[in-house]
Amino acid sequence: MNKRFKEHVENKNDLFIPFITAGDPEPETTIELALMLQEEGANAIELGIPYSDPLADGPVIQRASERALKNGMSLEKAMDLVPKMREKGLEIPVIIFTYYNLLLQLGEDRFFALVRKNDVDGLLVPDLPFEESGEWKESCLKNETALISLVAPTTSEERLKKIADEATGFLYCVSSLGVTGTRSHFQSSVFTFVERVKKQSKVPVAVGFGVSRPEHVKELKDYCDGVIVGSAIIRQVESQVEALQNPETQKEAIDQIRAYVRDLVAPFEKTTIHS
Amino acid sequence: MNKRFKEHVENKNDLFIPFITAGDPEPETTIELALMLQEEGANAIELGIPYSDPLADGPVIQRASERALKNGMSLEKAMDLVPKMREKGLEIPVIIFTYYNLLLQLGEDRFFALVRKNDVDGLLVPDLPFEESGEWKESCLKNETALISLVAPTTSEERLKKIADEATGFLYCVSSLGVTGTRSHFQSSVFTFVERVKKQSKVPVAVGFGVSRPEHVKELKDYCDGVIVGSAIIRQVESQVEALQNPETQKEAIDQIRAYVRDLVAPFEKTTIHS
Amino acid sequence: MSTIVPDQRGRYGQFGGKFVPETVMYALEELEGSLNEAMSSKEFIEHYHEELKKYSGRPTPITHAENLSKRLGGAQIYLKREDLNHTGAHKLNNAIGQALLAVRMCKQKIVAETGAGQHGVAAATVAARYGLECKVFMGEEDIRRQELNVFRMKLLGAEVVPVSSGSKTLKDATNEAIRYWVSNVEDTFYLIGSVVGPHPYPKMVRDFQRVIGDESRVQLEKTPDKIIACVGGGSNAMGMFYPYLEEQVDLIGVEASGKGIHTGKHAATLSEGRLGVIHGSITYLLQNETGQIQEPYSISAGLDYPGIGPEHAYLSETGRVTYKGITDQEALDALKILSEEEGIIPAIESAHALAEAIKQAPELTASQEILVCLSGRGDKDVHTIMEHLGGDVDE
Amino acid sequence: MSTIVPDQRGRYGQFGGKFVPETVMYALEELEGSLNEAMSSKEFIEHYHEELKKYSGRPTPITHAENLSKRLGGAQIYLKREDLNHTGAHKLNNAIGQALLAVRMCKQKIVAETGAGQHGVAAATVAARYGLECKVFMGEEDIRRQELNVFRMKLLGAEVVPVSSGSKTLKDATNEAIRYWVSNVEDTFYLIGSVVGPHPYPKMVRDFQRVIGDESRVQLEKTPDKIIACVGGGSNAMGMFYPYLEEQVDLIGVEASGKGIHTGKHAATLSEGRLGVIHGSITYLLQNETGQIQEPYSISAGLDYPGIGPEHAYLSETGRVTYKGITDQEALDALKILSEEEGIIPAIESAHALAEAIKQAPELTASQEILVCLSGRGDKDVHTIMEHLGGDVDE
Ligand SMILES: Cc1ncc(COP(=O)(O)O)c(C=O)c1O
Ligand SMILES: Cc1ncc(COP(=O)(O)O)c(C=O)c1O
Repeated sequence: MNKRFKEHVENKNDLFIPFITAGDPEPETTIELALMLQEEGANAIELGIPYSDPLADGPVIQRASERALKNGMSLEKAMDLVPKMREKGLEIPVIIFTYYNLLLQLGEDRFFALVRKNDVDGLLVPDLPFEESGEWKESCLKNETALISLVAPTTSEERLKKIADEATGFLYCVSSLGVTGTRSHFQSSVFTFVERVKKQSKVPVAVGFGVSRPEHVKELKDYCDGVIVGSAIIRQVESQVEALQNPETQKEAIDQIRAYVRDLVAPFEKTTIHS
Repeated sequence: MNKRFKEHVENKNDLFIPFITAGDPEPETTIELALMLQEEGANAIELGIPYSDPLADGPVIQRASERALKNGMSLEKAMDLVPKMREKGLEIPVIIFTYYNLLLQLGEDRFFALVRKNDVDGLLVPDLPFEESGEWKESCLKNETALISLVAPTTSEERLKKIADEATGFLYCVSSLGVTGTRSHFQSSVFTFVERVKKQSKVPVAVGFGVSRPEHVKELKDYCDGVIVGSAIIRQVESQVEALQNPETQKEAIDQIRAYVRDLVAPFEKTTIHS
Repeated sequence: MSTIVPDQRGRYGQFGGKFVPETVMYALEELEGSLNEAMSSKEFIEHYHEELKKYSGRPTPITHAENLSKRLGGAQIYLKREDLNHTGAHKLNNAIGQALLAVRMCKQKIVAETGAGQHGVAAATVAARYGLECKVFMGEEDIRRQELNVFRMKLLGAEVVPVSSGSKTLKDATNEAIRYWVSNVEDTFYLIGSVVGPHPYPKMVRDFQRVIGDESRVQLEKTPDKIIACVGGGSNAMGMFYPYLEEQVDLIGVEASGKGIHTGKHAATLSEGRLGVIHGSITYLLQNETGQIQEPYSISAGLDYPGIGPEHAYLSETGRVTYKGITDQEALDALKILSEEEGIIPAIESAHALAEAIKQAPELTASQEILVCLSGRGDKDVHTIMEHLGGDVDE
Repeated sequence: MSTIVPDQRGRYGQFGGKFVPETVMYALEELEGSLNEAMSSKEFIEHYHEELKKYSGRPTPITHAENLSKRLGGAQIYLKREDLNHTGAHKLNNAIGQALLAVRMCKQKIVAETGAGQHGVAAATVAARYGLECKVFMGEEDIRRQELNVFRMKLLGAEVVPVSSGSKTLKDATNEAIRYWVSNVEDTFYLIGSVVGPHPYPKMVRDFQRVIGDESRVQLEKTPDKIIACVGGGSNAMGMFYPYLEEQVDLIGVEASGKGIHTGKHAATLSEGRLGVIHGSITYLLQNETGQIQEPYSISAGLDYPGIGPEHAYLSETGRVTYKGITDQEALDALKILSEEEGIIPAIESAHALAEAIKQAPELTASQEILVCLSGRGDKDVHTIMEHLGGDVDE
């Protein structure tokens, strides 16, 4: 098991795993955001690779993808950002979140060469289901890279067991059917579902899709080991998109986002670096 | 047999039978034109009743129809023009040229009452073929009204015989296939056709459709007993349509048309009233 | 129905006949001779049916409009799907027949009139298929309104001749086509689009359209209780009704009453017209007091004809067929209902027949049947429907 | 063809599969189960065929394009007339099948993607017919270009949802439809319009389209020498080819090479694409170096899809089917020729197949036969053709 996962995720609870899109609006910001998120208590970063056809994502992340693509971001360039984050002090694991086609085009060998070179910790491929992931799982194991799996409320007990058995890093529970995005409340079925997953899982169980308010975190806290926050943070980025690209206002913009994040994860009562 | 036909058409040759549309551009003009045409040697007048759907007529007469309709002309009003022409000295026969629908709507009884009242001499219904004309023929005979029949180059020998046998007034030879209008030359087949008709006919044989130049008249003169001139005259009317409606220029306009007519029928070497 | 119509003179009772200039008489006689000869030729009939099958896609099915029937809570409604013919309407049945006859008569050219362009497209289609030159006369006003059909005709290689006389619409295009024919009878076949015109046209068109009714009789297990068809000139209705004339069935023809009879804006020839002559035939027609033919109105370009086929006039007079009027609005409503209930967008013409069925169905029981002739598809009308329904289509 | 495709994982050789978010896996499994159950139910199959016959008007005929064959002076060209289906293209075969399945699965809603609107119209049509709610996702750009089809869908009662993401065209509409499905799998059936998407879609669509080839085998006296079909996603081609895979016949798929391969403006997925994942399936697709999917181009909206059905990728790799490219101009020329020679205006998509037949026919003898799948009618394209041919249509 990857040492950063061991240190920051394994056997932990109150996990805060934020998602940011690489290169949104440009690479510098991504690095700064990652550092800020670590400061606010993030246990790992999901680094989203922009894609032309992000079919598991909602409109907020789609727009982030478009912004990043416009500035020439790619899977390779995104992975090259990781050492730069490390240089500036990022210690938590970085998980590459990418659609399968980008991986296929880069090729397995080149991808893992980059994983090794850039010290990448995990991989999440939303459109690579369990049945098709065998080969990639092996390579991930070989390269000490966590391959994060998703489970959904519609996942059958049998499948859940199979997925949970082979899970590494953490298990990503999709809080509701649907694409990423923010929603105002969770259905009670979500909690039953998460309990079901918890029972099977040997790794931490984090809930994602729609987590955007402190109340969400509070609600979920007792049922699972942590939350994944994507669209909610990206929406903050979007609202600061001009400011983030101006050296004079960048810091202030990041602090605005920081304030939002701090508020969001407050229910975890984290001891953050800044405090 | 109608006395005017007897006097002006029967046993005559070099017949000049002009066509004018009643009410084109307004009733007064029609009267003046009829008188002028008599002065230029006309042996009978075809008085065209304007109709919304004149399917045997070419564009020139169609437009004349439209002009006359716009001014409210009708079969009944047109027939009422005849006594006014007589008052001013018209002596030659007047033939009502009308589509069958107008007759049907007026009704046989009312039509012949008007024929008697207004001293109308003949009737020509381009869309009432021989087979359907029996009843009307009888009434025409009873009312001493000539019912003018048409024959065409495509009319079979058998039909031609039947039509010629019952012909009254004169026989109207359609010079070529087609609707009324003016053409630049006659095909030689026209002459053969006319000779064929002459052989069967007991009444004068006149050729119509397309007669518009002195040369036409000259060409036809020796083959038949006369010509019918329609579109060529209406085209003259059309070119003077403004002038004809202005009392100050009306006479001049009529004289312009007169000059054209005089030229056209010159080959007949008529002794006209004016000369 | 013991008298055989038409008689020798082409009369259906007092209706029909040949009221045409002498110049056309020869062509009509020639046509009548060739038609009789062809219709008794096994080879000709086979060829015609082969083309209907392999080119136009016949037999057209009969669709049970189950949802619609349920919604109306009365008779079962069945639709004879003439919309599934090649080019989208029943018009092609007749065009194929006449074009094959033209070829048999060694004519090189066909001429046709068109209003909305449906018959023009059918004529252009068969001209291409059977190697004939084709001229289609179309009113300038209609050319403007039916741009796409004009282009279809051109694409099919036909010449579309604009008609600027009269009201620049169908009746004038018909006049112009007849005029052209008069001048070119020797090499030209006049392909009329409905059961109108001088004898033998109404009979010929009916006989080329009766395949609609003939097929229906084979396809349906029993004779329906009512059969309904729209009537412009009346060809789809005659084609549908004719094989059923001797059967125990209510036959209902539907005219366009446009914006309502009282507005004067309609095409309700039978109810508002008077006896007269139009395009060579005695029949009912819309005309003013002195006999000038009046321009009819209907939202559907295929129904705004001021006359009606003489056989319909006869069937109306004898009472064998009942004729009703349906307004623009009723037709549009019916069109919308059928689209939503059955996934079939009918031509606005056909929607008139449907609207009448929708009125009558609730008065019957669920075991009774109404057969509606769905004469054509509505694609051609989408622009018109858009204009009329506007934004409220999904409310 | 000894291996049975697809295999258990939905793979055709290396192609196909199910590359979808975990949230959809359950729906795909449910679909696969229901599909297998339905396809082995005599009642379901009968109902499907009954609807094809009585609603869509099948069997569609095969027309011998005699004039065209003569003009080309080579093989006899036969046209499988999918243009005569209700709504005007082969798309309805599949839509009927899937909608009946949706009903069988007790889904109340269907969702579909559409580009030109043909599949959207088919989906809206079956939704109306079978009482389902219907949402059609369509790119904003396509909504603008295909106004009439948008209105047809609305008239049929469907909701057309504008897609403003990405390039605002078909691929984005597909993404959006999948997204919607992901969020609503419980009551919603995703009705895909071609042999694309995750397993079992490519197989299901093929099996609902194979009626094209199955009928052809019955209708033609002998197996033709060549069979040609256009390929967008590839459903009409798969439907046509599949029953002939084991026969001695050249099978030729035709992709759109647009303005020419060298211009980069084309949709020639097989010749220019690379292996990748699109809409849940591994296949060839047009993409840039790093794997971003590229917007394809073709004059025909139905062919400009950046991917291709996985079974085609497989048949190309095994060499059983040959794939060719036809440019916009060649397709337009073919469209014009068929219109003028046979009176059939084909869809521009179908004209691509025809253009290839026109190229190949002269190399064969008059006793050889080419069967072309005429996948749809050209009425929907008249606007596009007008723009491209402009005034010179009658020269
Ligand atoms: C679809 C459709 N139905 C009906 C008609 C009316 O013609 P008819 O009464 O001759 O069937 C037309 C005429 O264009 C038409 O296109
Ligand atoms: C008429 C027609 N042909 C072909 C196609 C291409 O689709 P496919 O390759 O799935 O047959 C379309 C798609 O819209 C179409 O409308």
